[in-house]
Amino acid sequence: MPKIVVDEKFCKGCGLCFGVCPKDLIKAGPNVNAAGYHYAVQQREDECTGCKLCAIICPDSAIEVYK
Amino acid sequence: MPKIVVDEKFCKGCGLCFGVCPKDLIKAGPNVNAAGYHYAVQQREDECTGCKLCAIICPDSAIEVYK
Amino acid sequence: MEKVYERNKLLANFNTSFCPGCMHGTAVKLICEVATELGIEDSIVGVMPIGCSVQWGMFVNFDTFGVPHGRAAATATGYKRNRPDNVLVVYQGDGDCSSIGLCETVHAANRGENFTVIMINNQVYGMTGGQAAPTTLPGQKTTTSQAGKNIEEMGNPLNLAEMIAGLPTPKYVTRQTLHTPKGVLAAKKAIKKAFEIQIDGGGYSFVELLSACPTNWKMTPGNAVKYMNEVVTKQYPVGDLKG
Amino acid sequence: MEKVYERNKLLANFNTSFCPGCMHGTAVKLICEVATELGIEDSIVGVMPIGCSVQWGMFVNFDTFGVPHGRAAATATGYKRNRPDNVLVVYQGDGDCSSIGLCETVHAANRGENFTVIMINNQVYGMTGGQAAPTTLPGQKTTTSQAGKNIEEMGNPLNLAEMIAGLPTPKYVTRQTLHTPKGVLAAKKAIKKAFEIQIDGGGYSFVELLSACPTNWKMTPGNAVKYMNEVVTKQYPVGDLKG
Amino acid sequence: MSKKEVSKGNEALMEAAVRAGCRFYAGYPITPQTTATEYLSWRMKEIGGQFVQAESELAAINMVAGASMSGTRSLTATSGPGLSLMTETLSVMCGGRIPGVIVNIQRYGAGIGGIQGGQSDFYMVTKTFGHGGLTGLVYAPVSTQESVDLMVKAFDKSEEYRVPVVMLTDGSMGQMMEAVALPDFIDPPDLSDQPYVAGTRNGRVKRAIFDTPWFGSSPNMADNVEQAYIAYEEMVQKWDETEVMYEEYMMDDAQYVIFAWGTSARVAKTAVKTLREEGKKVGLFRPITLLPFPKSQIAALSKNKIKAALAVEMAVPAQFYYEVKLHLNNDIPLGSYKRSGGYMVLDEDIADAMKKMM
Amino acid sequence: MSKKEVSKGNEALMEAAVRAGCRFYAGYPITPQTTATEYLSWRMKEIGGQFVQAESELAAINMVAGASMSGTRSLTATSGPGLSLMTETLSVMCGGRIPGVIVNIQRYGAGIGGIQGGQSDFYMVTKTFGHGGLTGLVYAPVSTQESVDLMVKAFDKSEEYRVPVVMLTDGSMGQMMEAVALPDFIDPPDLSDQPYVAGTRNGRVKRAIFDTPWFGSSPNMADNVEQAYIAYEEMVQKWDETEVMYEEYMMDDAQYVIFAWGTSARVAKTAVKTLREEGKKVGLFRPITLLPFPKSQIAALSKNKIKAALAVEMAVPAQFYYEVKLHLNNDIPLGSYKRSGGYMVLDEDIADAMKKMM
Amino acid sequence: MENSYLLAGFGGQGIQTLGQLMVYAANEADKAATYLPAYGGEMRGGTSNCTVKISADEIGAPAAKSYDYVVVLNMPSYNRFKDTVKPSGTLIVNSSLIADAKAPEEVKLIEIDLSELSKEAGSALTGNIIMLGLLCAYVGDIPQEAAKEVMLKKMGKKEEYIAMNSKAFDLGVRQAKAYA
Amino acid sequence: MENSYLLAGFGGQGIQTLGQLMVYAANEADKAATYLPAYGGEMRGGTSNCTVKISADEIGAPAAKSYDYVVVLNMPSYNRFKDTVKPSGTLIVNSSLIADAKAPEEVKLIEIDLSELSKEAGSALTGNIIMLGLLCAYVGDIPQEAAKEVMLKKMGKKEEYIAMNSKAFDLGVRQAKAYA
Ligand SMILES: Cc1ncc(C[n+]2csc(CCOP(=O)(O)OP(=O)(O)O)c2C)c(N)n1
Ligand SMILES: Cc1ncc(C[n+]2csc(CCOP(=O)(O)OP(=O)(O)O)c2C)c(N)n1
Ligand code: SF4
Ligand code: SF4
Ligand code: SF4
Ligand code: SF4
Ligand code: SF4
Ligand code: SF4
Ligand SMILES: [Mg+2]
Ligand SMILES: [Mg+2]
Repeated sequence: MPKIVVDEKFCKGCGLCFGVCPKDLIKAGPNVNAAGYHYAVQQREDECTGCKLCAIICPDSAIEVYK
Repeated sequence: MPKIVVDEKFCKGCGLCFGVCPKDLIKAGPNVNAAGYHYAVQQREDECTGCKLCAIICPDSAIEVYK
Repeated sequence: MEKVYERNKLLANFNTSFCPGCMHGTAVKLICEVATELGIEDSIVGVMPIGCSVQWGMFVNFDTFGVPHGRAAATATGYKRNRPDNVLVVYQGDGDCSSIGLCETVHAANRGENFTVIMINNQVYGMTGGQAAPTTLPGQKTTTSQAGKNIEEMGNPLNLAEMIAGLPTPKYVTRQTLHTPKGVLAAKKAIKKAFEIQIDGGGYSFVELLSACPTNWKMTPGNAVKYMNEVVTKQYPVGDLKG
Repeated sequence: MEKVYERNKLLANFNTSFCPGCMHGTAVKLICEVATELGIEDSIVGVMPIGCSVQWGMFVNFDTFGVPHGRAAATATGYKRNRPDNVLVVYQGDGDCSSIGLCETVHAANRGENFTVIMINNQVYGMTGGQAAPTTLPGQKTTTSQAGKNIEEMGNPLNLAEMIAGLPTPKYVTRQTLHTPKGVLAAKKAIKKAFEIQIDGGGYSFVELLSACPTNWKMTPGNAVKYMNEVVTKQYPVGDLKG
Repeated sequence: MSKKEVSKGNEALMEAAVRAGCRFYAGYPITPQTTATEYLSWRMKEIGGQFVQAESELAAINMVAGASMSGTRSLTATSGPGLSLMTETLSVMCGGRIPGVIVNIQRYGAGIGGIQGGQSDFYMVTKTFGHGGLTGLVYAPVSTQESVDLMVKAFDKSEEYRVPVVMLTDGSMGQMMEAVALPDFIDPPDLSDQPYVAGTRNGRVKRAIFDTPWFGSSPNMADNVEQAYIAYEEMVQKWDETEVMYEEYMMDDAQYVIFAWGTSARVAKTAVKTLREEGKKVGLFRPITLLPFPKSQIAALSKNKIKAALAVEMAVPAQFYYEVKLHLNNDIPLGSYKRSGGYMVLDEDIADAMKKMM
Repeated sequence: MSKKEVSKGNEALMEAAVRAGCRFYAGYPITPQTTATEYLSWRMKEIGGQFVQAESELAAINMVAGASMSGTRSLTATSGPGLSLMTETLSVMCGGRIPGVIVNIQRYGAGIGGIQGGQSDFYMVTKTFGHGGLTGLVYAPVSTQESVDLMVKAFDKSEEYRVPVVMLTDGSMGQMMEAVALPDFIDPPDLSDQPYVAGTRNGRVKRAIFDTPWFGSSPNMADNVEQAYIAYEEMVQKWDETEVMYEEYMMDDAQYVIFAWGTSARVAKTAVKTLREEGKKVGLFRPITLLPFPKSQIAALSKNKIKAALAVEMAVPAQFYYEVKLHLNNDIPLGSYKRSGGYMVLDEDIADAMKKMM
Repeated sequence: MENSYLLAGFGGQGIQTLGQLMVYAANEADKAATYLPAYGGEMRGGTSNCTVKISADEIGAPAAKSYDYVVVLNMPSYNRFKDTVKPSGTLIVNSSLIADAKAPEEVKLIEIDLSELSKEAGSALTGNIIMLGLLCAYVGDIPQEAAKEVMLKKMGKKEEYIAMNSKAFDLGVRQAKAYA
Repeated sequence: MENSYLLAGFGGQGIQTLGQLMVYAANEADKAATYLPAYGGEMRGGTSNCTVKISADEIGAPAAKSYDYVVVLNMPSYNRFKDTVKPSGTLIVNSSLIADAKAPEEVKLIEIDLSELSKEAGSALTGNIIMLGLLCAYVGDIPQEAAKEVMLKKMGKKEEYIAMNSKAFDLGVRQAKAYA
């Protein structure tokens, strides 16, 4: 089943991935990373199609996609 | 009768006027001016039409035209 | 399960100092991905300009060298003429490339130097805090056009890519955008094409990438994307201009 | 008998130091004639660049001021913004204007500064002894392209007028030639139009004038005219480019 | 002089320029100068002056030269790298005797260096404004207040001597906020009759304003230039008598002297106070003009009285230290305390360094 | 060393660069440098090197920096106004420790000045290469022969210390023809492993070459920079011991000394000969390196022996004179003989000026 | 009597505004004051900090080796600056982001939960105003009235802002009493 | 023994070539020699001039206040330089362009009609070569053979040039004898 893995170390919580996910699966998480950012988390994991749009748009290469 | 007057002080003998006179009236004269140039002289004065082409092309504004 | 997208190995293993939502990061990622795909990890060399852009050189795993503000194309000329086998990426901000460095940029393009200039057009001087750049849009508020850019006084946006495309020598000139996944993929293709031309000794290529500076635009990254969609891409139409 | 053509009164009463057949003299004459016809003898001010062109300022009967090599457009900006009522003529050689000064030239044009740039394109650095300029023609022999200009290394001629005409801001961009009486008359008309735009506060105008440098072309003035007819005007087509 | 108001150093200085009658500014953004440019981007318009954001520092200084030749009091501000780009034109302005005020808000270090405050442009502004060896006056204020107070003088002197004048501050001075009493407004002077101003006379006779010394009493231009340069040297030498400014603090009975300028001097004053509290007879000598440099005043510090001295600066390698050393009596031991990397010199460290020499 | 052949100064010097392994030249025409650029425009190609006619001096010096970072011995040549335009990049090269050789074929005067020979860039090259106060070595040859002999050294030292090195000649030296024995050809050195060279290692680890001192032993960049500048100052100070070059001519029993460098020194030598013929005990002290300046050597000239001295230069205002004055014992009267306007100093006048001090 | 302050936090916490307000207030009270920000590269991403000095007399150095009062609003600032307090000085930490703060010997420690208090004031953005109130009341070198007045003038004219900031300031003052 | 020369004329008269040939020739004869042109702005339009020094020893100054031999080929040069001859020196004038030349006291005057002689040589352009021959023969510090050889090598390979220049040189030598 497709999924994404957000590396919290790299995520800056910019939210660009939120807007591009066709399934609206990504949100700012409740926790902050060392740099103080609320890093992205995937919700409703099972709906992910592995379309990679989130990873493509991410400026900080924080998302890996598995399919 | 149209004619031109070459101010020998300004003429550098470049010959640009020679080439543009439709009547081929201008030549390098036998004498040099203070700067050492064989300044232009008009020949066959009576053939001059006062067309001003020689004056227009002269880079050194050495030619006056009368008509 | 297969990994279908991963963080490129040419990127350093620590985070960049770009602001959240800054698309400098996107551009650098694309350069690294293309370098990997073309197998030029060992021959790619980068130029670090002055601007927020300078930071790119600090988090890629290949050699990069710094240059004075605006002189990237000149320094690159000296470098590349002597190392023709390396693939040289001249990475510049819009201020660096089109304002103070315009003379060097255009003359290198006109000589047809065999390298690739990638200009990140975020319509401001990012690093110094958001002053107007030659690329700033009419009416845009910046710290030096606080009432909105008045084109009567400051001039129209300088469409540098069009200017370079108008020269006979450059081989490939394109403008792409980084604010949509589609744009990012097209930008990547453009960078790849530019590198391929360079590898073949084909000459000069210029890739302009529209980018956001949420910090100095004083927008959230999300609003910055919207603004790019609605305003920026209107002034700066995306697509190949030459080659 | 009526005098139908006379030496313009704004020209000094001593000869210039231009070489025989050098068309810098023609250009300066036209500027003076137009100034007289427009009745702006009291408000015309000139900028003296660096190059053989600098000499123009020394034999016209109005104020002129000198500037560092290539920076004419910047200095002119500072001047004209504070003296909007004077008519400012920025006279430059092709090397000055399009090589070292390209950045200042283009940005002043893009800002739409309200002055007139007259660029004398003689395809060489005249004053320094005939080195190649960005304007030098393919194959042309100069002291720095002794085997003829190799465009692979030195690039194609830079068509600056076209480049400026491509910007949205400039009001009038034209290229004329000084090697025929017809050309001289058209050049004069162009200068007049440019001045008129300036007087009306209309903005930036750029007048390129093709010119001969017999000394550095190592030709007689007559042959230089022939060469302009047969070769130079082919690379640099004459006519209005904008406005 | 108005009531004291809290202001950013850069903004106060720019406002002081406006009040001094400056009506043209051209500049290119560079940290830590940006707030100056940003301030004038709207302020100049408000006052009826002109603001141009130049495409580069090279363009900016030429715009200033052009504005000066229009008879307008004009200004640019920059920091080290930008000042380097201005040197050719500064040389032209000296050679052509064109006024203009250049504010250099120093950052530290060579090349790209760093954006934090520094004092490492001392040599660049005091030795030569570019090729040819000519210079103008250089003021080095110690505080926002002194900087605004010197602004009118900078313009006046620039026009009196027809040379570019440098006002040398630094990043910390520019970013700092403190209360300052701004100078009163003065009307821009009418400069249209000045010989370096073009296009201001009706029915005028031609004048070429261009390395003005070329046109002198002799038909031989080279002779005119040589004469003009001889006169220039005499002018600069007279500055040693007429234009030197410096401050002495607690120097009357001082046995130890701290030499410092600008921000370093401000910090050094605190160190002097501390040391005095400890009973040490320490004083501060602070050049206000770096050019002319208070050479004879430093030379005059008698070796009988002074046992040791310390030169303090935010520059590595040292520059000011070597300059002081040239003029100070050789028998007085001179120490160097200096920082770079954007670190401000600190009064505790200055006091320690001075004490080590006691 | 080949047989002596008659050659133009500029061309001989450029040929010497080629023989020293220089394989990249970028330059922008400026009188009196043009013949150098013209020569290399075909000569570089012949030898398999690269020649670029740059769009400006600013571009030229950056091309040189780029070529140096490719591991190529590289060169530019210019004259005063062009050198002024290079200062920012020279500062960057010092800060980033990037080598390169800059030939400055001096013309005279400030600003536009004149195109005839001069020596008025002394301050510009000896005090600071732009903002930040860093400098490289400066060689001031006296003749075409010495200039070609110093060319290999200029490249070697530039690489040894990783600093730009200036070779300072002048218009007359550049245009003059005389016989010269050119140095032998040496192979360009392999510099690909140098830390300032980019893109030369396969499978390489990332290196950012950029104001190199930023990247040092500390994670705190500012500390690294400060450390690097401290090291820079130490390096420059060591030059005083290891790199000073000077010539003494008839100094053994001299009671009067003429100080001069470059072309002025050449002419002064004739003056010394004349004066010696008249029985005057005159000698010549000539710095070959202007940076490091032979400070201690000048200071060491004992006041007992030397009754008076004269500093000769083709610069007005004087520059070299003031520098000598700083180091020469104060008790020795020092006169100044100087010319500008493109006039060469003349041996008769030098002799007269010296005699006036006897 | 000269007091020195070092204020640090992350970008959005209003540290620079706090420093500036202190100087404005001191000036109103005819005291000498300096505010010196750390600027530029340091701002982007990392911590933001500034130093303030307030004195009855002319101020020399606008920065120092150590400070009478060090205010740290986030963890990185705490780590970086906790050892720059003068021996007899005070370290003021935002306990909502800095857990288990410890002050060096001889240094007084004040922990204040800005997140909690700013909720009370009505906006997460009022932390710096609370701190202003606290500093005025605790240190006593800036008159509270002057500080509050100038703060309200500088912080925006909207009624709701005025009310909120006023409350925040008062909360800070109230809090100070706990440590008096 | 050091001889100094000042050579002047207008642009086309080959003054610079003359100076250079003298240096080439001196070098062939293992003498020290310098040639220093006046360059740049001075060249365009006005006069063209250069100075030459030839010596058995190292040469110091490549220019001087006054010269042993001053050669002037046109009127402006004559006016400008006639007073720069050393007291015991020689002023050599081209009498075809300089009428009624007068030398200062103690200065020897040589008048030579280059226009006439160059006609004899076969080309108006050979004036400078004639002068080379004259100087070699008259002054004697450059061996004539060396000078002629190096001149022919440098002046173009065409047969007709060689013959013409050779003749011109010889004419100069012949002329020198008249003044010996
Ligand atoms: C000579 C010089 N002038 C000015 C600066 C200051 N400066 C640093 S970055 C920058 C602007 C960068 O803007 P841009 O190129 O658009 O890059 P961005 O930060 O937007 O990516 C400026 C003006 C400098 N470093 N050097
Ligand atoms: C900074 C600087 N670089 C170089 C020069 C030398 N220089 C003088 S004139 C000139 C070229 C002028 O050529 P162009 O502008 O084409 O004018 P032209 O002489 O052909 O009329 C150059 C390079 C200079 N004076 N200043
Ligand atoms: S785009 Fe990347 S950095 Fe931005 S929120 Fe998503 S994962 Fe995080
Ligand atoms: S891969 Fe596609 S579907 Fe899955 S989270 Fe990313 S954008 Fe959404
Ligand atoms: S065009 Fe003018 S300068 Fe040339 S020959 Fe004719 S009159 Fe003389
Ligand atoms: S006016 Fe016309 S016809 Fe008369 S000389 Fe001139 S060109 Fe010839
Ligand atoms: S300031 Fe702008 S350009 Fe710079 S890193 Fe932040 S978002 Fe990017
Ligand atoms: S060199 Fe060329 S451009 Fe200069 S004056 Fe002579 S002909 Fe004209
Ligand atoms: Mg930008
Ligand atoms: Mg030209």
